[in-house]
Amino acid sequence: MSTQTHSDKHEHGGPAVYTKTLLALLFLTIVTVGASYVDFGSGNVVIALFIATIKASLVALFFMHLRWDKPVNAVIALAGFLFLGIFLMFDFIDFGARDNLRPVNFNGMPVIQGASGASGAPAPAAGTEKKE
Amino acid sequence: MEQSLKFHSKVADLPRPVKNYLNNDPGIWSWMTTIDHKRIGVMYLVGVMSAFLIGGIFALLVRLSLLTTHHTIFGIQVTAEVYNRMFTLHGAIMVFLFIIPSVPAALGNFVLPLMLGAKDVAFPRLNLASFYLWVTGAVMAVASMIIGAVDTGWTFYTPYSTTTSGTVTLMTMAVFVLGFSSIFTGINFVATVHKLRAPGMGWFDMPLFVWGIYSTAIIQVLATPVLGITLVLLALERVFNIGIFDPKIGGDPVLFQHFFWFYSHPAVYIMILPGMAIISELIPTFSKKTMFGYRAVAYSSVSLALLSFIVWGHHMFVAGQSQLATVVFSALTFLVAIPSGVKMFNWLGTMYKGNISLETPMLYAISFLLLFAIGGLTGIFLGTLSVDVHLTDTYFVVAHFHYVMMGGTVIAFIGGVHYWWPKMTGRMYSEKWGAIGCALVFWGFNQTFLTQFFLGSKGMPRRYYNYLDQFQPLHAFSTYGSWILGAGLFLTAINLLASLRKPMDAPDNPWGGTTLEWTTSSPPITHNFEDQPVLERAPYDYRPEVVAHQ
Amino acid sequence: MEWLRAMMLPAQGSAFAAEVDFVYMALFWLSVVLFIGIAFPAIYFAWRYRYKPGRVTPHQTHNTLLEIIWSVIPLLLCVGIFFWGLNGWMKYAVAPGEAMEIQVIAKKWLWQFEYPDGSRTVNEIHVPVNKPVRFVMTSEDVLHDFFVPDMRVKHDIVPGRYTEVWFTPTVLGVHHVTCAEYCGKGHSDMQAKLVVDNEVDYAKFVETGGSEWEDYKMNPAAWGKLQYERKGCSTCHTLDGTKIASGGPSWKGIWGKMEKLNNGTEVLVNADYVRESMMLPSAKVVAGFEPIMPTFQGLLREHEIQGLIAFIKSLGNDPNGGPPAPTVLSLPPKPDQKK
Amino acid sequence: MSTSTADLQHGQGHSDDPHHQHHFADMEQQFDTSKIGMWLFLATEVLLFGGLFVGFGLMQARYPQEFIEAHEHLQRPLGALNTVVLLISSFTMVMGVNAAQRGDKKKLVMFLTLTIICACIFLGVKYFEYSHKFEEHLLPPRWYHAQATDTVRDAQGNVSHGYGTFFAFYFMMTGLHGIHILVGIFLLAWIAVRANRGEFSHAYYTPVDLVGLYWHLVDLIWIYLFPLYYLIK
Repeated sequence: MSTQTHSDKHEHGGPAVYTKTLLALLFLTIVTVGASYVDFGSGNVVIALFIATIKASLVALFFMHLRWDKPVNAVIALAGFLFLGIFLMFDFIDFGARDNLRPVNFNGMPVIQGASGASGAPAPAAGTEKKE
Repeated sequence: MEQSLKFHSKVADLPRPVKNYLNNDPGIWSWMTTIDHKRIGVMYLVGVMSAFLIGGIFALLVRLSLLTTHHTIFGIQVTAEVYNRMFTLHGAIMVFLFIIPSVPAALGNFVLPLMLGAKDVAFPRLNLASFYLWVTGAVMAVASMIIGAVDTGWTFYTPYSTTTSGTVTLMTMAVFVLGFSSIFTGINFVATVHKLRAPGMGWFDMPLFVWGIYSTAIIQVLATPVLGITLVLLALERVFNIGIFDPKIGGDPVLFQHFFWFYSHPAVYIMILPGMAIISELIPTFSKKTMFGYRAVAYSSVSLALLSFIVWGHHMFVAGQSQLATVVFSALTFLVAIPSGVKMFNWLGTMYKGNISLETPMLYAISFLLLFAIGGLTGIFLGTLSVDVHLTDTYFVVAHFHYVMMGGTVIAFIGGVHYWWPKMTGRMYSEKWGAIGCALVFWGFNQTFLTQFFLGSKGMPRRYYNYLDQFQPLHAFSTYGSWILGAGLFLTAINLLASLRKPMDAPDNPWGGTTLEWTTSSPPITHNFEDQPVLERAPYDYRPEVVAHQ
Repeated sequence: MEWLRAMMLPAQGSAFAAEVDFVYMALFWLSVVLFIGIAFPAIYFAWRYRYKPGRVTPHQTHNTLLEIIWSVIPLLLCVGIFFWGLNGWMKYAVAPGEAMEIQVIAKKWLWQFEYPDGSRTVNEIHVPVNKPVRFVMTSEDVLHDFFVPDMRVKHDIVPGRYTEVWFTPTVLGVHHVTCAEYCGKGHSDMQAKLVVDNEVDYAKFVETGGSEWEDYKMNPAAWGKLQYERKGCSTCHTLDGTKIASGGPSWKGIWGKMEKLNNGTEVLVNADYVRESMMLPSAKVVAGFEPIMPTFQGLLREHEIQGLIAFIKSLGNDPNGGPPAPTVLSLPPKPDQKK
Repeated sequence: MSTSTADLQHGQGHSDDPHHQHHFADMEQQFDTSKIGMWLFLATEVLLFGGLFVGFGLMQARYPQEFIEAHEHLQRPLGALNTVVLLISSFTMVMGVNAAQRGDKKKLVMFLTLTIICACIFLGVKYFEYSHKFEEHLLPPRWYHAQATDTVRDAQGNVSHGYGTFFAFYFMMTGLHGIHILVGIFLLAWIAVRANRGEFSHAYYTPVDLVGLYWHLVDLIWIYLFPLYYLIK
């Protein structure tokens, strides 16, 4: 008796909803590939990740049933992404505020052209030519 | 014995059941394949105690070789390589094999379902799998000691760890496996707390031990995977030179520290939160008084768990992270003081006007209050930027984290073992020897580590095989303390083990506890309770009318 | 309370050290007060409310006002301490612009220091008193950490990057430098001496460039080769006869040669000419080269000039007909493990 | 599913279902608990992959030019194809779960088989991509061979380590993802066999649901991998 109602309660969505979700996902894939051919500068990353997040949300909400599921599961899923976000954010607080992200000249490590010109001597023997 | 029965509940015990979880299904095979959370908890207890023994022996050897500047142990010369391996193994074993699984996996496994009035944890087979992963990790870690050697320190800092010889790769894989053991325990406990509470038990009717273990489990689930991937990256860097941590091929060693501490700082709370959780049980039980500020303590556990994720950079103030990151992490670090303080004050508030009896577990609880206070207050020194620059990477840090880890978690763990020992084994231990053991541990611990605060602020760097002559007297004093500490722990272990030779004599509720585990027999039957318990009152309610009703 | 500070903390080698110590001592007394505030009630309650059969305990579940008080007061305290620590730390983090710069190269397991004039010392630094010194540090292998307890400063040294630390020493004499980041077998032996000199002694140190050259007294050509590498000669002058674009003539086989100058005259390459070329490089420029060499007047010490002359001499005579060039003298063992 | 634990107990169960484990009050509680457990596991997967994403992001900040040039060596059409294949497999998976909920054994087996086929196509395409990388020596720093298009070089013409680092991350992330696909194929096959034996019904289909969640997560991770590796400018 209870098993019957229980299974009814868990049956969500249905083929029509899933098909629409798939079509939306495929459409967004085309959009994101298309957008990558247009140059928005640094906006490309933002657009690509924004579309990816929409797609991921569609998968989570409909394919993974979060839309109908107990809220606790959604909280767990969001917690995963939230703490990933914390990890990412604080690492970028560090990296973003560093003077120089590139490794300095080191034991035959290639010097990067441009900023410093071609000074090829390795750092330990050439501490004097440190760039500020 | 008489004394221990003074709180014995007014309702007489039912006759002790003939079959309990220990003798229900005898034979080594039935233990090894058991999915009973109590048996798994006991197996974990045996396992982590063995690890504690090995780690403790290394600790004593490290202290012994620091006794004089001659670096000899019983006349045998200790070289710098051997010394480095010893402190690495001491750290790695104590952190990954002992403290992290100690309270959650050993005591938590045994007690948590009982406290919730559940028959088992949510996923019993996953629980067993978690135990065998722990065993696998332990075997790998021990194998890496025997086959080769690891001399990186337990933190595996790159590029030293990517360039040193030895079995570092095997050790990192061991820790990887141990990490998954921890993750599975965490998943199990979160699901158990969410779904298997006894009828009538709302979130704020849960014992505070459950709140602590639940907060711990959240960290285990959300932080440990990052440790896993960090160690995989480290192993790949060693084997394939992928160029992420090793500066010789363009990597960034500071990035490794970010990855490592994103796990390992929360891991500090995986270690201390369960310790606090035990104290939150011991203090109301032995004060015979309602827990003061129950909700505040529960919230402080959860907020500590969450805060633990945003302060990891305080391990890296002088490591080469950007100055902005240093300032941000220092500011956030101070927030940790608030919930820690709230817990401390509420424990004292619970003792106020209580009816305090100083059984062995309560002696450990009071020791915890004093030692953790020192551990917490010295943390303020290290969070303060200008002072930290001088103190970090010195013995001050060593002393600080031993006060928190050993003086906090391990003291609470031993207190917890004494508290639940009658429930686990059905036997009472000698109160007299328990108290003497506690006193020796307290004295020895302080002599060993209080000394090291002075060594550190004087400028003695950590992980030093050799030291200036001016530090010798303090080092010697610390080493003498470690012998007293070792003796205290040895005595405590003997006292507990000796009780196993007696017939079962423990009542169901020797301490007058109010949580559900005391309502079943000692030791419990295999499926925990004869009838599904239904919660009718909040925990720690010591009003006479309620206790009489018990 | 000075005796207490002296008992817990090392000697104060700088004004910054005194500032750090003040915060440290303040935190120490705060901790003592707070510890008593926790330990006294814990022990007093355990005695005062010790177990008595039948005693009824009050049913105090919570007190919101108390919870707020003991959350907010520590919070305010912590905010204050944070800014106090930040205030001191800013001084540590930002070096004054006029600071003298010393390069530090850490490697397993020694310290190498390089001064602005290119002279080097190993495991011993001399700095002038009351002048800010900035250390720009990098590592050749693994992480190290430059820790000067008396100055209360410390910073990790990261391979592949430069990190910095600075202080203004105010106390003459020897201070201890020690490695504070685990770096393997010789970690605890990675020590150096920081010698804070008065003006006279420091001037003397600058004049002699430390004691390193004494190791080369028996082999001036090798000493000269070291200067050739350190002082930047190698940027413009090769040793194999080739010519560097917008550089100077190669040193191979020029000793004793008659060089054509760009004013049409000739000059014999001997000790006098080599010395003059370093001090007044534009005076006699070899034909085919631009007068672009900077003067090394004041940048080279007498023993370094002599070493360079010996080195050029060792590179041999005119290859076209002169006697065979003597082989370059091999270097003596590096003074690596010198303490 | 083992029922030995239930057998040990004396009539505590409230359900006759053989899948019911003794420590749950009823099947619904058991189902919800399994789901919470699975979601917790998925959260750990997010953070496991997350570590690599963070590492990738930071290394990209470090070597922006190298990463852009290196990503041109990835075949965008193949990446797009794989994205479509995985999206379709996710669709067939959810249809399979739907069939299981309705107790439609035939459709369940069919959709599971389709999902496995999609997974195999994905791995096949990946195989072609990998072998192309190996032929061109587009590999981690230790084995990376300089390409004509690499512009970030030092005075001696050595290329920056950033190129190799890009491919180190490429192989680690797609490799870890590929391992998950492989595990997924085994899980799907196991479920399909059990479904074929008629072990699932509208009353008990927990394993199908859980494997479904796992499979969608694998898809979800690819949704982020695809633009980060193939499309970023």
